[in-house]
Amino acid sequence: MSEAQHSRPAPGTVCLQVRDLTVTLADTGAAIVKGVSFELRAGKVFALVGESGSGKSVTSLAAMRLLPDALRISGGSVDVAGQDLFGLSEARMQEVRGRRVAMIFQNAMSALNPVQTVGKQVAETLQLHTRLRGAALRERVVALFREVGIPDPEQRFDFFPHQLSGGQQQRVMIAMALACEPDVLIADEPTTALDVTIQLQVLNLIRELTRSRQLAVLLITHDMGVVKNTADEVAVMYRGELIERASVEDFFQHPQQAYSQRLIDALPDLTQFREAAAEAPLLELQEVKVHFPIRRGLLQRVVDYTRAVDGVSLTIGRGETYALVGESGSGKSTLGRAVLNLEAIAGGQIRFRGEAIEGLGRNAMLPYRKQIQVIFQNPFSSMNPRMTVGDIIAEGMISLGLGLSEEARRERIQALLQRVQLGAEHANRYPHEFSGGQLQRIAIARALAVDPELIICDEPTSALDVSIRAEVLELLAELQREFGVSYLFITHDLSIVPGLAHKVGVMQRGKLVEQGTAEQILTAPAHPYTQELLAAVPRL
Amino acid sequence: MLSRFAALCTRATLLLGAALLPGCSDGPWNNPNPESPPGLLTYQSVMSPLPPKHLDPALSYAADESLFLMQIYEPPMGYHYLKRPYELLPLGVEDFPLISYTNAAGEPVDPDTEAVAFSVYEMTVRADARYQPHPAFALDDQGNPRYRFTDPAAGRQYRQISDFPELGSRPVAANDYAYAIKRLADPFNASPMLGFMAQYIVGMEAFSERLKDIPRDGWVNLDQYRMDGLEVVDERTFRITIKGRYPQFSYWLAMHFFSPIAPEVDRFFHNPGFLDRNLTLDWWPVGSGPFMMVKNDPNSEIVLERNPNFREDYFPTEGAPGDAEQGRLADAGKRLPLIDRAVFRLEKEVLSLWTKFLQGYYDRSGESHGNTNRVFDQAFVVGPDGVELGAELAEHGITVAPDVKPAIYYYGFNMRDPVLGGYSEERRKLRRALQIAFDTEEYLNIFYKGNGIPAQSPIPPGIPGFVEGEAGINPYVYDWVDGAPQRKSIAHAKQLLAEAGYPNGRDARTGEPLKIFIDVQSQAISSTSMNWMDRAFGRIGVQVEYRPADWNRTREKLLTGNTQIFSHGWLADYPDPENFLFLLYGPESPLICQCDGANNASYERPEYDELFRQMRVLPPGTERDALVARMVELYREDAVWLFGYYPKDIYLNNPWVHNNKRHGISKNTLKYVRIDDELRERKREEWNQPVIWPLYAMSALLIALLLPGVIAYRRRLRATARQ
Amino acid sequence: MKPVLLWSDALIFLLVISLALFFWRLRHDPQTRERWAEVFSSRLGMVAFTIIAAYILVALLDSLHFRRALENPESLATQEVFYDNKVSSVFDVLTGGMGDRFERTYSAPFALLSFEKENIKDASGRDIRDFPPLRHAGQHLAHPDERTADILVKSVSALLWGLLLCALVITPQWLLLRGSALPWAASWLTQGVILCAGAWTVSISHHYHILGTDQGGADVLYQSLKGIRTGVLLGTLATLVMLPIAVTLGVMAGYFKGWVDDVVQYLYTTLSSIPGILLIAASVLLFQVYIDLNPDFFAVGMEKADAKFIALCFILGVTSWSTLCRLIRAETLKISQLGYVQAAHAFGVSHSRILGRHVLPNVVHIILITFVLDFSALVLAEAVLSYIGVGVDPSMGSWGNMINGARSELSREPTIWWTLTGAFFFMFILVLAANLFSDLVRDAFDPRTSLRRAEA
Amino acid sequence: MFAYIVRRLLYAIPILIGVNLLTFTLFFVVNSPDDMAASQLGDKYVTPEAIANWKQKNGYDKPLFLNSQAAGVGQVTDTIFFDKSVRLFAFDFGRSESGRDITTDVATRMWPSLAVALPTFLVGIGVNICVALMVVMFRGTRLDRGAVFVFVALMSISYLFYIIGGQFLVAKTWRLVPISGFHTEGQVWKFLVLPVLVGVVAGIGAGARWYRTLFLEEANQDYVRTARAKGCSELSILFRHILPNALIPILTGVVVLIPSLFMGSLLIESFFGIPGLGSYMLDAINSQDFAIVRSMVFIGSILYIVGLLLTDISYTWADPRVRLS
Repeated sequence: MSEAQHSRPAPGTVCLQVRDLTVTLADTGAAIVKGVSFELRAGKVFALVGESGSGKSVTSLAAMRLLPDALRISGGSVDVAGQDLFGLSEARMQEVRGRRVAMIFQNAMSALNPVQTVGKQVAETLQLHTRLRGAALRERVVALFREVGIPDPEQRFDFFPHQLSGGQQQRVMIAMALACEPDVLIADEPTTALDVTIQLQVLNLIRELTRSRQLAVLLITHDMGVVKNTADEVAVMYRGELIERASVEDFFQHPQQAYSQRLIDALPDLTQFREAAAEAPLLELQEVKVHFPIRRGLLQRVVDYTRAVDGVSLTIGRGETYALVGESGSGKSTLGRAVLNLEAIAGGQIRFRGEAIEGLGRNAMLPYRKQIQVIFQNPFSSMNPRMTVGDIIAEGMISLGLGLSEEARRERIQALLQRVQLGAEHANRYPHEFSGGQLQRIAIARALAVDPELIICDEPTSALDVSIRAEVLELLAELQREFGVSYLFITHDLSIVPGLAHKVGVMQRGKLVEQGTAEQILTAPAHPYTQELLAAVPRL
Repeated sequence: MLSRFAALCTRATLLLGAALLPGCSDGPWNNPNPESPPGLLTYQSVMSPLPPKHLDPALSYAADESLFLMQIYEPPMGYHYLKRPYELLPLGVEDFPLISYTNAAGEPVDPDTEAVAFSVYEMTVRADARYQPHPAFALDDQGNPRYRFTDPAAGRQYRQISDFPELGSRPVAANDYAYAIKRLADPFNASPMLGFMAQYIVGMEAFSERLKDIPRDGWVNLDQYRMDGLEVVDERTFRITIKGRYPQFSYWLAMHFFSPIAPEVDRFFHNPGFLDRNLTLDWWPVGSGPFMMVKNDPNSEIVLERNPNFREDYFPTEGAPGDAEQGRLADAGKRLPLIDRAVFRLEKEVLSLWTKFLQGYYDRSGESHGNTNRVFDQAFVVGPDGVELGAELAEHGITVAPDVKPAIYYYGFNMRDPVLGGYSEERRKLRRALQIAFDTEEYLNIFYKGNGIPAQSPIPPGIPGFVEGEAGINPYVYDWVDGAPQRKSIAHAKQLLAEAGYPNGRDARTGEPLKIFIDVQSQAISSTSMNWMDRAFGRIGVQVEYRPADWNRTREKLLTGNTQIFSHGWLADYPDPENFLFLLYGPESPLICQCDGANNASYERPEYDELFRQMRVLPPGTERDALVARMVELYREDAVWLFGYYPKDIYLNNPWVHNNKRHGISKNTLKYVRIDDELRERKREEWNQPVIWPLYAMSALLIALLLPGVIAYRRRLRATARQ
Repeated sequence: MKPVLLWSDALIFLLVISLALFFWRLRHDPQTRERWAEVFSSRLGMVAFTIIAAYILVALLDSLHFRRALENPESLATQEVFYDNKVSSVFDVLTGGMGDRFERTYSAPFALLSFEKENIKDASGRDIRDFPPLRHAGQHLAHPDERTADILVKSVSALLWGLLLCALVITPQWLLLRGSALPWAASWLTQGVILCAGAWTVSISHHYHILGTDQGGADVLYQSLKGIRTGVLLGTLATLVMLPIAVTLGVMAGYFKGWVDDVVQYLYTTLSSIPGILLIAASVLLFQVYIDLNPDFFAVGMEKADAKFIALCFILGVTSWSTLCRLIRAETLKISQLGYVQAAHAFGVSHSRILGRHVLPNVVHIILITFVLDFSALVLAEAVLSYIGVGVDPSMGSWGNMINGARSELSREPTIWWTLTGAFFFMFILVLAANLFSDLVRDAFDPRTSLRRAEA
Repeated sequence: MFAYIVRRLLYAIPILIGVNLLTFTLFFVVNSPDDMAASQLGDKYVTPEAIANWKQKNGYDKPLFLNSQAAGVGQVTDTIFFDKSVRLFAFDFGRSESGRDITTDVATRMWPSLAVALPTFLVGIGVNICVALMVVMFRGTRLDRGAVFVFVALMSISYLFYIIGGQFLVAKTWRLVPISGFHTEGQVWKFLVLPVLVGVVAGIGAGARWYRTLFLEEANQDYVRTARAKGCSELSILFRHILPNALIPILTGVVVLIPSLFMGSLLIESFFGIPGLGSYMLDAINSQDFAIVRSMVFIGSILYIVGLLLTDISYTWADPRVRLS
């Protein structure tokens, strides 16, 4: 174990210093990261915050000299223990990586080699940098697994990544990073792909290890909640530049930049709720079930069913927003599709304005299609890239036979675009010319085009950056006030519920475990699962 | 690091070389032939392009197949190896058949009278003719056949003939010849000879009818059934009775169809389960000839070995004029065969065949085809002084054996065609114009390297009725100029065309251009030859259209007469003008006989047909020659065929092969071949020294390709993030 | 003169017109424009495209067929016009009768004498055996030694003509496109080289056989050039034929799933499990028989050869649709799960409209990629099929037939290398250009590769 | 897994029936049984009786698909199609039109095919992977672009030229190996060197280019970045991370070919005179021997289906994420 025993740096010493780091595109020379400087200290978590494309990940990769071929380091330096990493030869650099500076990545599932057992992958790091071999090596890996909280580490050693849950995968990544006791840990959005409850556990682990091992951690994230819970120091990155740097306390209390303020504002305010409007029920679900068959055996007979939605009952009133909250795989999206009659239901009833609409045929469903519309999660895939925005919005109007003349249609499209804060001239453009936020506005316009009474919003904001998320949510709320439309809002993120929903339902494994007004659920959750979800929500 | 790598490469190359070299020490690297057993003088040859399909003498009817059959079987009659014109000799029997003539009642009559209804051929088997050693003749202690199974499982361990440990033999009996003829008649065998021979051999048809309905389960002993025209007089004597007079029958007796078949051999191959392992008479011929088959792998080779029981047979002591001078009698009087073993390897690609021949791995360029006409045409040129070899071949000492088969290839007119057919003078002129326009000499020069003789008549050289010199030319197409035939001028052809009503190739009445249609077999024609023909006829303003089709479709067209100009060929079965002139005999037209007749031109001229009927039964002689001459004249007058040529095959022989004279008809010439093994070894060694430097060059190239990679990798490892 | 429209002519022009229309319609689609711009933004892409375009141009010129009128002899009373049986093309005219200058048999490139000795009469009338002079090579030379100088002089003047031609062709392009961001200069350079080479070829071929002659005395260069039409047409038409089948079945299977999918999968698994070459051989034989049985459908031999050619394209298409079908099925499966198809369902858009507006336009890139990828494969396949004996009709010039016919010529001593070289050169250039171009097209249009670039 | 294999094999039956029906139809649109008889009997003295005899002897004297004379099921079963197909499913290929037992022929000719195809296949994959790995190591550099151009140029050359060129240079001009041929007595390898070399060289262009794409795709995956962040060297990334992962798509393309190695290569075998199944097929096409063509199609289809099955099974081996059910 001699390799592992090197002296830990004293708390607070600078372990990694970045000076004037500049990264440019190899072909055009455009700067992606412009003169960024900061330092990491032992035992402290330094959070680098910014939205997608701000250059925060590039900064971390550049520090490790792991940039893709298209990018080039064109200036600055990175010092680790007095050594300039940029001046080392590639061969020497390989000794630094994993040994002195380790890194964990965003999506553990794809960051782990899918065809190697996790144990071997962790062991490889040790093999590269220490002389451990054989049984001792295995023992060390198992010990690491135990340290990062992987249950049954002996067995898990021989598991492949896909056999582990998302949280466990990220723990393996952490174990791999920590294997050679590096001084510096760079964590690039380590929790983004995880469910909220798991997120919290992983962050706590990182936090703990920072203290116990005196690591200098660079935490890269877009989530202010994570920053607040984990970091000691914060830096905000915007378009390749560090625009603000402060300690966590200072930052949240006195942000210097307007942009920082916007980021902070995006955190939920668990004190303001919308009152449930006691309107007549628009949509009623009774004991709705959606089952997917499981086929097995020689003849592929149906032996069992996956109960994706298992007896859900809920009611949405006119002009009301119902937030359906749950983690991935809980069946919330399936329920949405069932309401749209895109999924056959195995039992129960769906009533729209008192009329049963479940199991209606394609044509019988048509009148209701006008009234129930949908907005999908991924704005990029929900628009046909080969159609202009105008055509996309017009499609529903044409196929649902609104009976508008071409002229009228064009005017309506322009009005809708303006209503969602886009220009009328955008009608002739193609989807790929827009940003995610803009596309989601177009999706809203498309849904509105046929004057629906109910819009099913299937995670409409989860693909968006926080600042844009707020804008879209605001727009939705405005439209509700204006047109009196109801929303079935499907989300995994409890934090956006306040200020949006009148009622909340929490789904777990196909069942609605708890429902009530937003205030009830967020202030006095009854079900343990709800409590767990709530605990993961960052607050100010 | 680099130097270490280079050292490694060198060592690897050396090791590889060391591994390869010992394997190559026993001869040139590129020797494609398997080692032949020591002590056996082996003749290396080739079968090309396809292996034989049938080796049952009753079934086979292809030159490639009789190449093997005629070494293994001995039919009653044969040909003299050297003498020309071809001379018939007794082969399996002691003497020429004794022919007696009878009337309808079976009483002997004078051969020259009208009363002759039957001819009886009596022959006596040679006393020393014995079958090759074969398991079918093996007997157990009780004298019963050793290998006779009732259960398919019993003989399962035998997969080929060499698997049978016990062999036997016996003398050839007269009954074996009778048995063979009965096999021809057995409809189950579907012999190609049945339909034809049944016209002549008495009782064959009835015999065939009778056997049609008998139950078939395994072997049918044909000895139980009687054929009227067959009589086994004693152990060694048998008689065949044929209808009327048919002088050509003796020739047929020289073909493999009439080879003796031992009934016990037939019985042997009908053992249950043998068929499934390809143990059949069709695959393993058993005969009394000079060689026997020891291996038959149609996918790679057929091996013949000397038959130890072969009768006493000697190299002829006299030959045709000039043979002695050319050393062809050097082996006169030697006991045959002169080699111990012959290997025929399958060779489909001509390039390989040619290369291996030049490298000395094949003793001859081919067996049943010289392979020279189209493929090796570069090997030689036919000049004024005969065949001239190319430089490389001459240097190798390769010898040339030309072979003019009794065969003719021709393009015929359909005489019933509304445009080109008919017997009016105008139509004749039209056809003659086309005949003149088709410059056969140039055609042969370009596409056959001059290896063919333009046909002046349907009768090829070497056959009675072929006339050489000025008297032999077709006066409608050729003039005799300066001692050689000269094709008439294009102007003359145009003139004829105009007289026929097509001035400048345009119909005098409508102005429509004359277009002729040629049916060709799609596999047998190249675009270059089509281009050539376009130009040839273009000279007299005639346009050509081709109608290519595969063989089945072409055949159908011929049978239905749905053709204008067609291509065809005929390889004679025996050296008699009758076998050629029947190609123009009216009743042979498919349209008349409603059969697969040979007169595809549907030429019908009563005078010709009458002459043919007379000529057919006449013995050779001046009377017959006169009839033949008149028939040829009629053919020329009516211009029945567009053109024809007698194919000439050139066989090339490596210098160590002797007795290379080709026999146009008989195939049983392998026994005369002599090999100078010592010369062969020496020459092969000499001609096949490998060129080594490319090996080094390739290794160097490989290293040169690797180098930049290694250098770049090292550079990358040394790189820093700063430029 | 009487124009002859062969089926393949009609199809190729149809193809060209429909492609032109297709691009005309897509000209506003910014994504497509962007991708094409990407393809053409590389110099290699420009060069490859220019070469392919030159081949296609030759193929098109060679597809304008006609029959010459025969002059009626004066003696003839009729005024009716009759036509030559031989079909010529505009390309034949442009090459200046290169194909009509036959020799007797083989001759080497730029040779003055035949390759083979012949019995000829010398000046004094004696029979001697020597290499006879060629009929159409170096007739204008007073002495054989002048040949090299003559070729040089003629080359220079031909190149001057070529440069003039270049000026004529390239100047308007330059005026039109000089502001473009695309590397047109590369294309112009290629055009210049092609034009000069063309001018040189046509002018020299009047005096020499540039690539010699083949066994029948036909000009090898001319044959190689005639092979262009066959190659280009086969490469395009075969894919064209299979497109409707593959696209329809693939889209239906991926969109409707269920039993439709089962049936389509069964069909293509069955078809692709048969060894391709056997299927092709059997089908080709079948068509051959059909054509042989119905000779009356075809007025001239060329039409028959053409029918066989179309049949071959058809067969190659039909036997190879399964790959494209499979790709399209998979892509459709993916697309039908995407938000915009789901949204369309939610809007109650009809199946046909979803297929037409949402699915089809989004699988076009697969079709395009398959089209360019298959092109070179088909050109290469033609040679192999000709070897097996199920290729294009022997009367129709093709590289495969040339190679097949010239296989054994290499073993001659001295070697006859020019037939193989001619076929090899023209085939190699086309296939290379097509392969390079298809690489670029795939890089630009394949979402997987473009995704990769976006990440980088 | 077992259930999966059985199910796949059951699914093969309708495919094989379809294949058989198709070949049968194709062949008999071209040829009538009379044609077959005529071409087998040769070109002289072919009488209608001989044709009838031949048809009876070889079982072609029944209707093709539907026997209207027979009763009940016999309408379908008493036909040439049924007779010939049922036997195929029992792997009884019967006799070729020339009378040889096809099963025996196939069994003997399979090995020479394999002797050429297997080394070509293995050496080819090995060489292609090595070349591709080397090129991938230098992705984005001029070396990479140059190599890709060379690959494209190599694959733009017709296979025929490789063969003709190889024979001309190596065998004819340099006399290093026999130009063609095959026999099992003695040094078999000397016949295999050239065909294998030609096969490998001809395959480098397409193969290495394809593998390069696969490797590049993997090289851009996240786990490669992880490995690099661990401090793996470029070589160990290539061999320990990229290669095992790229094996998965390689397997799809490659394993399906393994069974068809038995079928050999049409061109190589006929040029090099290898008595394998490839040349067997070519001869059968040329001589229109239906029995052989039909059997080979059948065998080919079975091998293809087995190949698909093997591909699936090899997936489970290469990719732990895949399980068959």
